[in-house]
Amino acid sequence: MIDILYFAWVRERIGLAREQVDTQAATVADLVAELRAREERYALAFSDLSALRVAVDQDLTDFDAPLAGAREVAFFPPMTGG
Amino acid sequence: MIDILYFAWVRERIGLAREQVDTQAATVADLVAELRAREERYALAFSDLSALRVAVDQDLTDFDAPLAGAREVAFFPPMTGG
Amino acid sequence: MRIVVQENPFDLGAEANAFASGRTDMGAIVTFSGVVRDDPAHPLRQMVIEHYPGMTEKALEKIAAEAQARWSLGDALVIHRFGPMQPGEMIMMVATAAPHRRDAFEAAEYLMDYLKSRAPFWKKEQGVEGDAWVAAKDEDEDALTRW
Amino acid sequence: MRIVVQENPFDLGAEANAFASGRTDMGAIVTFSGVVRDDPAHPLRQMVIEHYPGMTEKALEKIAAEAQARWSLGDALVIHRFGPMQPGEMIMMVATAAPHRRDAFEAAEYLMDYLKSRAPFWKKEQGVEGDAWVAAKDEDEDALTRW
Repeated sequence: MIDILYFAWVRERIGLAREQVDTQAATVADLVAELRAREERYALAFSDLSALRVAVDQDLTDFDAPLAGAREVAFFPPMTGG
Repeated sequence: MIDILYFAWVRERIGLAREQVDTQAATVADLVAELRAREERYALAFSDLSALRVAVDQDLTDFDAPLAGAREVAFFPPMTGG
Repeated sequence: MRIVVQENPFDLGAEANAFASGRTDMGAIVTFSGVVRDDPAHPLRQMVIEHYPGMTEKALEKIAAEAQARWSLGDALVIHRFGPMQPGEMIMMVATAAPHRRDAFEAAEYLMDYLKSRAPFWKKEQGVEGDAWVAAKDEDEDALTRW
Repeated sequence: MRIVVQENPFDLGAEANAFASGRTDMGAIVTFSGVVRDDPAHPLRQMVIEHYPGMTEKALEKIAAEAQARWSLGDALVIHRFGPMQPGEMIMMVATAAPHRRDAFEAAEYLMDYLKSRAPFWKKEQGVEGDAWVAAKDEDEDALTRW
Protein backbone atom coordinates (compact mmCIF):
# COMPACT_ATOMS: atom_id res chain seq x y z
CA MET A 1 0.00 0.00 0.00
CA ILE A 2 1.22 3.45 -0.92
CA ASP A 3 -0.17 6.78 0.25
CA ILE A 4 -0.79 9.08 -2.70
CA LEU A 5 -1.12 12.81 -2.06
CA TYR A 6 -2.41 15.47 -4.44
CA PHE A 7 -1.88 19.22 -4.11
CA ALA A 8 -3.19 22.44 -5.67
CA TRP A 9 -5.04 21.95 -8.97
CA VAL A 10 -4.11 18.26 -9.12
CA ARG A 11 -6.02 17.80 -5.85
CA GLU A 12 -8.95 19.83 -7.17
CA ARG A 13 -9.08 17.97 -10.49
CA ILE A 14 -8.98 14.55 -8.87
CA GLY A 15 -11.23 15.66 -6.02
CA LEU A 16 -9.08 14.05 -3.35
CA ALA A 17 -6.22 15.24 -1.15
CA ARG A 18 -4.99 11.77 -0.28
CA GLU A 19 -5.73 8.12 -0.93
CA GLN A 20 -4.16 4.73 -0.35
CA VAL A 21 -3.58 2.46 -3.31
CA ASP A 22 -2.53 -1.13 -3.54
CA THR A 23 -0.08 -1.20 -6.40
CA GLN A 24 2.76 -3.24 -7.82
CA ALA A 25 3.94 -0.33 -9.99
CA ALA A 26 7.72 -0.43 -10.35
CA THR A 27 8.14 3.27 -11.12
CA VAL A 28 6.26 6.54 -10.71
CA ALA A 29 5.43 6.42 -14.45
CA ASP A 30 3.88 2.95 -13.99
CA LEU A 31 1.80 4.27 -11.10
CA VAL A 32 0.66 7.21 -13.23
CA ALA A 33 -0.38 4.78 -16.00
CA GLU A 34 -2.47 2.81 -13.46
CA LEU A 35 -4.12 5.98 -12.12
CA ARG A 36 -4.84 7.34 -15.61
CA ALA A 37 -6.63 4.10 -16.52
CA ARG A 38 -8.96 4.43 -13.52
CA GLU A 39 -11.26 7.33 -14.34
CA GLU A 40 -11.62 10.37 -16.54
CA ARG A 41 -10.66 12.80 -13.73
CA TYR A 42 -7.33 10.97 -13.26
CA ALA A 43 -6.70 10.90 -17.01
CA LEU A 44 -7.38 14.62 -17.05
CA ALA A 45 -5.14 15.42 -14.08
CA PHE A 46 -2.27 13.40 -15.55
CA SER A 47 -2.78 14.39 -19.19
CA ASP A 48 0.38 16.51 -19.36
CA LEU A 49 3.21 15.23 -17.17
CA SER A 50 5.41 18.18 -18.08
CA ALA A 51 3.00 20.31 -16.02
CA LEU A 52 3.43 18.04 -12.99
CA ARG A 53 6.04 17.41 -10.36
CA VAL A 54 6.40 14.34 -8.18
CA ALA A 55 7.87 13.62 -4.76
CA VAL A 56 8.58 10.16 -3.41
CA ASP A 57 8.77 10.00 0.38
CA GLN A 58 8.91 13.81 0.43
CA ASP A 59 11.86 14.17 -1.91
CA LEU A 60 11.42 15.70 -5.36
CA THR A 61 12.20 13.16 -8.04
CA ASP A 62 11.47 12.17 -11.66
CA PHE A 63 8.70 10.15 -13.20
CA ASP A 64 11.08 7.28 -13.90
CA ALA A 65 11.99 6.97 -10.20
CA PRO A 66 11.55 3.45 -8.74
CA LEU A 67 8.85 2.88 -6.15
CA ALA A 68 10.44 -0.07 -4.34
CA GLY A 69 10.00 0.57 -0.60
CA ALA A 70 8.20 3.90 -1.14
CA ARG A 71 5.50 4.79 1.38
CA GLU A 72 4.30 8.13 0.08
CA VAL A 73 4.03 9.56 -3.45
CA ALA A 74 2.83 13.13 -4.06
CA PHE A 75 1.75 14.79 -7.32
CA PHE A 76 1.51 18.54 -7.73
CA PRO A 77 2.08 21.43 -10.14
CA PRO A 78 5.36 23.38 -10.21
CA MET A 79 5.79 25.11 -6.88
CA THR A 80 5.05 28.79 -6.37
CA GLY A 81 6.35 29.69 -2.92
CA GLY A 82 8.09 32.82 -1.79
CA MET B 1 38.85 82.75 -0.44
CA ILE B 2 38.18 79.02 -0.50
CA ASP B 3 37.19 76.83 2.45
CA ILE B 4 39.40 73.77 2.63
CA LEU B 5 38.19 70.77 4.64
CA TYR B 6 40.23 67.77 5.74
CA PHE B 7 38.83 64.46 6.92
CA ALA B 8 40.05 61.28 8.63
CA TRP B 9 43.86 60.82 8.59
CA VAL B 10 44.33 63.84 6.31
CA ARG B 11 42.74 65.96 9.06
CA GLU B 12 44.91 64.30 11.70
CA ARG B 13 48.12 64.68 9.69
CA ILE B 14 47.51 68.35 8.93
CA GLY B 15 46.12 69.00 12.40
CA LEU B 16 43.15 70.99 11.12
CA ALA B 17 39.57 70.14 10.16
CA ARG B 18 39.02 73.29 8.13
CA GLU B 19 40.78 76.46 7.03
CA GLN B 20 40.24 79.35 4.66
CA VAL B 21 42.88 80.07 2.04
CA ASP B 22 43.35 82.94 -0.32
CA THR B 23 44.42 81.30 -3.54
CA GLN B 24 44.55 81.91 -7.27
CA ALA B 25 45.02 78.19 -7.99
CA ALA B 26 43.34 77.26 -11.26
CA THR B 27 42.92 73.57 -10.47
CA VAL B 28 42.84 71.27 -7.47
CA ALA B 29 46.35 70.10 -8.40
CA ASP B 30 47.58 73.70 -8.32
CA LEU B 31 46.02 74.15 -4.88
CA VAL B 32 47.69 70.94 -3.67
CA ALA B 33 51.06 72.27 -4.94
CA GLU B 34 50.54 75.50 -2.95
CA LEU B 35 49.59 73.59 0.21
CA ARG B 36 52.52 71.16 -0.12
CA ALA B 37 54.94 74.10 -0.30
CA ARG B 38 53.65 75.52 2.98
CA GLU B 39 54.85 73.13 5.66
CA GLU B 40 56.13 69.64 6.25
CA ARG B 41 52.77 68.40 7.59
CA TYR B 42 51.05 69.42 4.34
CA ALA B 43 53.82 67.86 2.24
CA LEU B 44 53.35 64.68 4.25
CA ALA B 45 49.56 64.63 3.95
CA PHE B 46 49.72 65.21 0.20
CA SER B 47 52.74 63.01 -0.51
CA ASP B 48 50.74 60.32 -2.34
CA LEU B 49 47.76 61.68 -4.25
CA SER B 50 46.67 58.18 -5.27
CA ALA B 51 45.77 57.65 -1.60
CA LEU B 52 43.57 60.78 -1.58
CA ARG B 53 40.19 61.77 -2.87
CA VAL B 54 38.90 65.28 -3.46
CA ALA B 55 35.48 66.92 -3.53
CA VAL B 56 34.80 70.39 -4.92
CA ASP B 57 31.62 71.98 -3.56
CA GLN B 58 30.64 68.58 -2.14
CA ASP B 59 30.94 66.66 -5.39
CA LEU B 60 33.63 64.05 -5.87
CA THR B 61 36.01 65.06 -8.62
CA ASP B 62 39.58 64.69 -9.92
CA PHE B 63 42.78 66.53 -9.10
CA ASP B 64 42.74 68.24 -12.47
CA ALA B 65 39.30 69.76 -11.80
CA PRO B 66 39.15 73.59 -12.23
CA LEU B 67 38.59 75.72 -9.12
CA ALA B 68 36.93 78.69 -10.83
CA GLY B 69 33.98 79.70 -8.67
CA ALA B 70 34.57 76.94 -6.13
CA ARG B 71 33.74 77.76 -2.51
CA GLU B 72 34.67 74.52 -0.76
CA VAL B 73 37.35 71.92 -1.44
CA ALA B 74 37.67 68.81 0.70
CA PHE B 75 40.54 66.31 0.88
CA PHE B 76 40.15 62.87 2.40
CA PRO B 77 41.19 59.22 2.07
CA PRO B 78 39.08 56.70 0.10
CA MET B 79 35.73 56.35 1.82
CA THR B 80 34.84 53.44 4.07
CA GLY B 81 31.13 53.68 4.81
CA GLY B 82 28.59 50.90 5.09
CA MET C 1 19.39 28.10 11.61
CA ARG C 2 15.65 28.40 12.20
CA ILE C 3 12.91 27.19 9.83
CA VAL C 4 9.32 28.08 10.64
CA VAL C 5 6.20 27.08 8.67
CA GLN C 6 3.09 28.60 10.20
CA GLU C 7 -0.39 29.85 9.42
CA ASN C 8 -0.27 32.91 11.70
CA PRO C 9 1.18 36.27 10.71
CA PHE C 10 4.71 37.06 11.89
CA ASP C 11 6.30 40.40 12.77
CA LEU C 12 9.12 41.28 10.35
CA GLY C 13 10.59 43.87 12.71
CA ALA C 14 10.57 41.64 15.77
CA GLU C 15 12.03 38.74 13.78
CA ALA C 16 14.72 40.94 12.19
CA ASN C 17 15.72 42.36 15.57
CA ALA C 18 15.81 38.94 17.24
CA PHE C 19 17.88 37.58 14.33
CA ALA C 20 20.35 40.47 14.36
CA SER C 21 20.76 40.91 18.10
CA GLY C 22 23.69 39.71 20.14
CA ARG C 23 26.06 39.14 17.24
CA THR C 24 29.47 40.81 17.20
CA ASP C 25 31.03 38.50 14.62
CA MET C 26 28.63 39.11 11.73
CA GLY C 27 28.98 42.43 9.93
CA ALA C 28 26.14 41.95 7.47
CA ILE C 29 22.46 41.10 7.96
CA VAL C 30 20.13 40.76 4.97
CA THR C 31 16.39 40.22 5.15
CA PHE C 32 13.94 39.58 2.35
CA SER C 33 10.20 39.64 2.86
CA GLY C 34 7.49 38.73 0.41
CA VAL C 35 4.23 40.62 0.56
CA VAL C 36 0.82 39.72 -0.94
CA ARG C 37 0.54 42.08 -3.88
CA ASP C 38 -2.69 43.51 -5.15
CA ASP C 39 -3.25 44.37 -8.79
CA PRO C 40 -5.68 47.27 -9.30
CA ALA C 41 -6.55 45.82 -12.73
CA HIS C 42 -7.59 42.49 -11.15
CA PRO C 43 -8.43 43.18 -7.51
CA LEU C 44 -7.46 40.41 -5.13
CA ARG C 45 -9.77 39.36 -2.33
CA GLN C 46 -7.24 37.08 -0.72
CA MET C 47 -4.38 34.73 -1.44
CA VAL C 48 -4.45 31.17 -0.11
CA ILE C 49 -1.25 29.20 0.18
CA GLU C 50 -1.35 25.43 0.24
CA HIS C 51 1.68 23.42 1.30
CA TYR C 52 2.82 19.84 1.89
CA PRO C 53 3.28 19.43 5.65
CA GLY C 54 6.39 17.44 6.42
CA MET C 55 8.00 17.86 3.02
CA THR C 56 7.89 21.66 3.33
CA GLU C 57 10.05 21.74 6.46
CA LYS C 58 12.36 19.11 5.01
CA ALA C 59 12.80 21.01 1.73
CA LEU C 60 13.43 24.35 3.50
CA GLU C 61 15.96 22.77 5.84
CA LYS C 62 17.79 21.26 2.89
CA ILE C 63 17.86 24.60 1.05
CA ALA C 64 19.08 26.48 4.14
CA ALA C 65 21.74 23.85 4.90
CA GLU C 66 22.97 24.10 1.31
CA ALA C 67 23.19 27.90 1.64
CA GLN C 68 25.18 27.54 4.85
CA ALA C 69 27.54 25.12 3.11
CA ARG C 70 28.08 27.42 0.13
CA TRP C 71 28.58 30.74 1.90
CA SER C 72 30.24 31.86 5.14
CA LEU C 73 26.98 32.25 7.00
CA GLY C 74 26.73 32.79 10.71
CA ASP C 75 23.02 32.05 10.66
CA ALA C 76 19.95 31.78 8.46
CA LEU C 77 16.23 32.13 9.12
CA VAL C 78 13.24 31.13 6.98
CA ILE C 79 9.64 31.85 7.96
CA HIS C 80 6.89 30.90 5.49
CA ARG C 81 3.15 31.11 6.04
CA PHE C 82 0.34 29.03 4.60
CA GLY C 83 -3.42 29.52 4.59
CA PRO C 84 -5.35 32.64 3.67
CA MET C 85 -3.82 36.14 3.68
CA GLN C 86 -4.88 39.60 2.55
CA PRO C 87 -3.13 42.04 0.18
CA GLY C 88 -0.33 43.81 2.06
CA GLU C 89 0.22 40.91 4.49
CA MET C 90 3.63 39.29 4.67
CA ILE C 91 3.83 35.83 3.15
CA MET C 92 7.33 34.92 4.17
CA MET C 93 10.79 36.17 5.08
CA VAL C 94 14.35 34.98 4.99
CA ALA C 95 17.30 36.44 6.87
CA THR C 96 21.01 35.77 6.56
CA ALA C 97 23.95 36.85 8.71
CA ALA C 98 27.51 36.79 7.40
CA PRO C 99 30.83 38.46 8.16
CA HIS C 100 30.67 40.27 4.80
CA ARG C 101 27.85 41.73 2.74
CA ARG C 102 28.34 39.80 -0.48
CA ASP C 103 27.87 36.46 1.28
CA ALA C 104 24.78 37.69 3.12
CA PHE C 105 23.20 39.01 -0.11
CA GLU C 106 24.02 36.00 -2.26
CA ALA C 107 22.85 33.49 0.33
CA ALA C 108 19.55 35.37 0.74
CA GLU C 109 19.01 35.39 -3.03
CA TYR C 110 19.87 31.71 -3.20
CA LEU C 111 17.40 30.91 -0.41
CA MET C 112 14.70 32.87 -2.25
CA ASP C 113 15.40 31.32 -5.65
CA TYR C 114 15.27 27.77 -4.30
CA LEU C 115 12.40 28.37 -1.92
CA LYS C 116 10.38 29.76 -4.82
CA SER C 117 10.68 26.69 -7.06
CA ARG C 118 11.73 23.81 -4.79
CA ALA C 119 9.71 24.16 -1.59
CA PRO C 120 6.20 22.69 -1.86
CA PHE C 121 4.01 25.79 -1.64
CA TRP C 122 1.25 26.69 -4.07
CA LYS C 123 -0.47 30.07 -4.26
CA LYS C 124 -4.08 30.54 -5.21
CA GLU C 125 -5.40 34.02 -5.91
CA GLN C 126 -9.03 34.59 -5.04
CA GLY C 127 -10.16 37.66 -6.89
CA VAL C 128 -13.43 39.39 -7.53
CA GLU C 129 -13.31 37.79 -11.00
CA GLY C 130 -12.76 34.26 -9.71
CA ASP C 131 -10.02 32.01 -8.37
CA ALA C 132 -6.82 30.95 -10.08
CA TRP C 133 -3.71 29.03 -9.12
CA VAL C 134 -0.62 31.13 -9.68
CA ALA C 135 1.41 29.63 -12.53
CA ALA C 136 5.11 29.02 -12.01
CA LYS C 137 7.23 31.39 -14.08
CA ASP C 138 9.95 30.24 -16.44
CA GLU C 139 12.15 33.00 -15.08
CA ASP C 140 11.91 31.49 -11.58
CA GLU C 141 13.11 28.14 -12.87
CA ASP C 142 15.80 29.88 -14.93
CA ALA C 143 16.96 31.74 -11.81
CA LEU C 144 18.29 28.45 -10.42
CA THR C 145 20.80 28.08 -13.24
CA ARG C 146 22.98 30.86 -11.89
CA TRP C 147 23.87 28.95 -8.71
CA MET D 1 12.73 57.85 -0.47
CA ARG D 2 14.15 58.65 2.95
CA ILE D 3 17.80 59.43 3.75
CA VAL D 4 18.83 59.77 7.38
CA VAL D 5 22.30 60.60 8.73
CA GLN D 6 22.35 60.57 12.51
CA GLU D 7 24.53 59.94 15.53
CA ASN D 8 21.91 58.09 17.58
CA PRO D 9 21.21 54.37 17.29
CA PHE D 10 18.21 53.31 15.21
CA ASP D 11 15.90 50.33 15.58
CA LEU D 12 16.19 47.94 12.61
CA GLY D 13 12.89 46.22 13.39
CA ALA D 14 10.90 49.42 13.81
CA GLU D 15 12.42 50.89 10.65
CA ALA D 16 11.82 47.70 8.64
CA ASN D 17 8.19 47.52 9.78
CA ALA D 18 7.55 51.20 9.05
CA PHE D 19 9.15 50.82 5.63
CA ALA D 20 7.17 47.69 4.73
CA SER D 21 3.80 48.68 6.13
CA GLY D 22 0.86 49.89 4.12
CA ARG D 23 2.10 48.72 0.73
CA THR D 24 -0.02 46.43 -1.43
CA ASP D 25 1.81 47.12 -4.69
CA MET D 26 5.31 45.99 -3.68
CA GLY D 27 5.82 42.25 -3.42
CA ALA D 28 9.45 42.34 -2.30
CA ILE D 29 11.16 44.13 0.58
CA VAL D 30 14.93 43.79 1.11
CA THR D 31 16.87 45.18 4.05
CA PHE D 32 20.59 45.22 4.64
CA SER D 33 22.12 46.21 7.95
CA GLY D 34 25.76 46.67 8.78
CA VAL D 35 26.94 45.80 12.27
CA VAL D 36 30.15 46.79 14.10
CA ARG D 37 32.18 43.60 14.03
CA ASP D 38 34.59 42.55 16.72
CA ASP D 39 37.67 40.50 15.98
CA PRO D 40 38.71 38.28 18.90
CA ALA D 41 42.32 38.42 17.61
CA HIS D 42 42.32 42.24 17.80
CA PRO D 43 39.62 43.24 20.30
CA LEU D 44 37.80 46.43 19.40
CA ARG D 45 36.95 49.00 22.05
CA GLN D 46 34.80 51.07 19.77
CA MET D 47 34.42 52.24 16.19
CA VAL D 48 34.18 55.94 15.42
CA ILE D 49 32.71 57.09 12.13
CA GLU D 50 33.56 60.50 10.75
CA HIS D 51 31.58 62.01 7.92
CA TYR D 52 31.28 65.17 5.82
CA PRO D 53 28.04 66.92 6.86
CA GLY D 54 26.25 68.26 3.83
CA MET D 55 28.07 66.19 1.28
CA THR D 56 27.01 62.97 2.99
CA GLU D 57 23.30 63.62 2.56
CA LYS D 58 23.88 64.86 -0.98
CA ALA D 59 25.88 61.77 -1.96
CA LEU D 60 23.36 59.38 -0.42
CA GLU D 61 20.46 61.11 -2.15
CA LYS D 62 22.25 60.88 -5.48
CA ILE D 63 22.98 57.16 -5.00
CA ALA D 64 19.39 56.43 -3.97
CA ALA D 65 17.96 58.46 -6.87
CA GLU D 66 20.20 56.55 -9.28
CA ALA D 67 18.95 53.23 -7.83
CA GLN D 68 15.35 54.38 -8.26
CA ALA D 69 16.09 55.31 -11.87
CA ARG D 70 17.72 51.98 -12.67
CA TRP D 71 15.26 49.61 -11.04
CA SER D 72 11.49 49.50 -10.59
CA LEU D 73 11.58 50.61 -6.99
CA GLY D 74 8.55 51.65 -5.03
CA ASP D 75 10.70 53.12 -2.29
CA ALA D 76 14.19 53.20 -0.79
CA LEU D 77 15.53 53.99 2.67
CA VAL D 78 19.07 54.73 3.84
CA ILE D 79 20.01 55.30 7.48
CA HIS D 80 23.68 55.80 8.33
CA ARG D 81 25.14 56.68 11.71
CA PHE D 82 28.27 58.61 12.59
CA GLY D 83 30.14 59.03 15.85
CA PRO D 84 31.24 56.33 18.31
CA MET D 85 29.64 52.87 18.41
CA GLN D 86 30.32 49.58 20.17
CA PRO D 87 30.79 46.09 18.70
CA GLY D 88 27.37 44.60 17.90
CA GLU D 89 25.76 48.00 17.31
CA MET D 90 24.17 48.73 13.96
CA ILE D 91 26.11 51.18 11.80
CA MET D 92 23.61 51.59 8.99
CA MET D 93 20.78 50.04 7.04
CA VAL D 94 19.26 50.26 3.60
CA ALA D 95 15.84 49.02 2.54
CA THR D 96 14.29 48.66 -0.90
CA ALA D 97 10.73 47.88 -1.98
CA ALA D 98 9.95 46.61 -5.48
CA PRO D 99 7.20 44.68 -7.22
CA HIS D 100 9.64 41.77 -7.80
CA ARG D 101 12.47 40.32 -5.76
CA ARG D 102 15.29 40.65 -8.26
CA ASP D 103 14.85 44.43 -8.46
CA ALA D 104 14.70 44.75 -4.67
CA PHE D 105 17.87 42.67 -4.21
CA GLU D 106 19.87 44.33 -6.97
CA ALA D 107 18.94 47.84 -5.90
CA ALA D 108 19.91 47.07 -2.29
CA GLU D 109 23.28 45.70 -3.41
CA TYR D 110 23.81 48.72 -5.64
CA LEU D 111 23.01 51.08 -2.76
CA MET D 112 25.48 49.25 -0.54
CA ASP D 113 28.25 49.12 -3.14
CA TYR D 114 28.03 52.84 -3.86
CA LEU D 115 27.43 53.89 -0.27
CA LYS D 116 30.56 51.97 0.72
CA SER D 117 32.94 53.76 -1.67
CA ARG D 118 31.18 56.97 -2.70
CA ALA D 119 29.54 58.38 0.43
CA PRO D 120 31.93 60.40 2.62
CA PHE D 121 32.22 58.21 5.71
CA TRP D 122 35.46 57.08 7.32
CA LYS D 123 35.75 54.38 9.96
CA LYS D 124 38.31 54.42 12.71
CA GLU D 125 38.80 51.36 14.88
CA GLN D 126 39.86 52.02 18.43
CA GLY D 127 41.26 48.79 19.79
CA VAL D 128 43.14 47.76 22.90
CA GLU D 129 46.28 47.78 20.72
CA GLY D 130 45.71 51.31 19.41
CA ASP D 131 43.68 53.24 16.85
CA ALA D 132 43.63 52.76 13.11
CA TRP D 133 41.68 54.17 10.19
CA VAL D 134 40.01 51.35 8.25
CA ALA D 135 41.61 51.09 4.82
CA ALA D 136 39.37 51.00 1.76
CA LYS D 137 39.43 47.60 0.10
CA ASP D 138 40.20 47.08 -3.58
CA GLU D 139 37.29 44.66 -3.73
CA ASP D 140 34.90 47.43 -2.66
CA GLU D 141 36.10 49.63 -5.51
CA ASP D 142 35.96 46.66 -7.88
CA ALA D 143 32.37 45.96 -6.81
CA LEU D 144 31.28 49.14 -8.61
CA THR D 145 32.36 47.79 -11.99
CA ARG D 146 29.45 45.36 -12.10
CA TRP D 147 26.84 48.11 -12.31
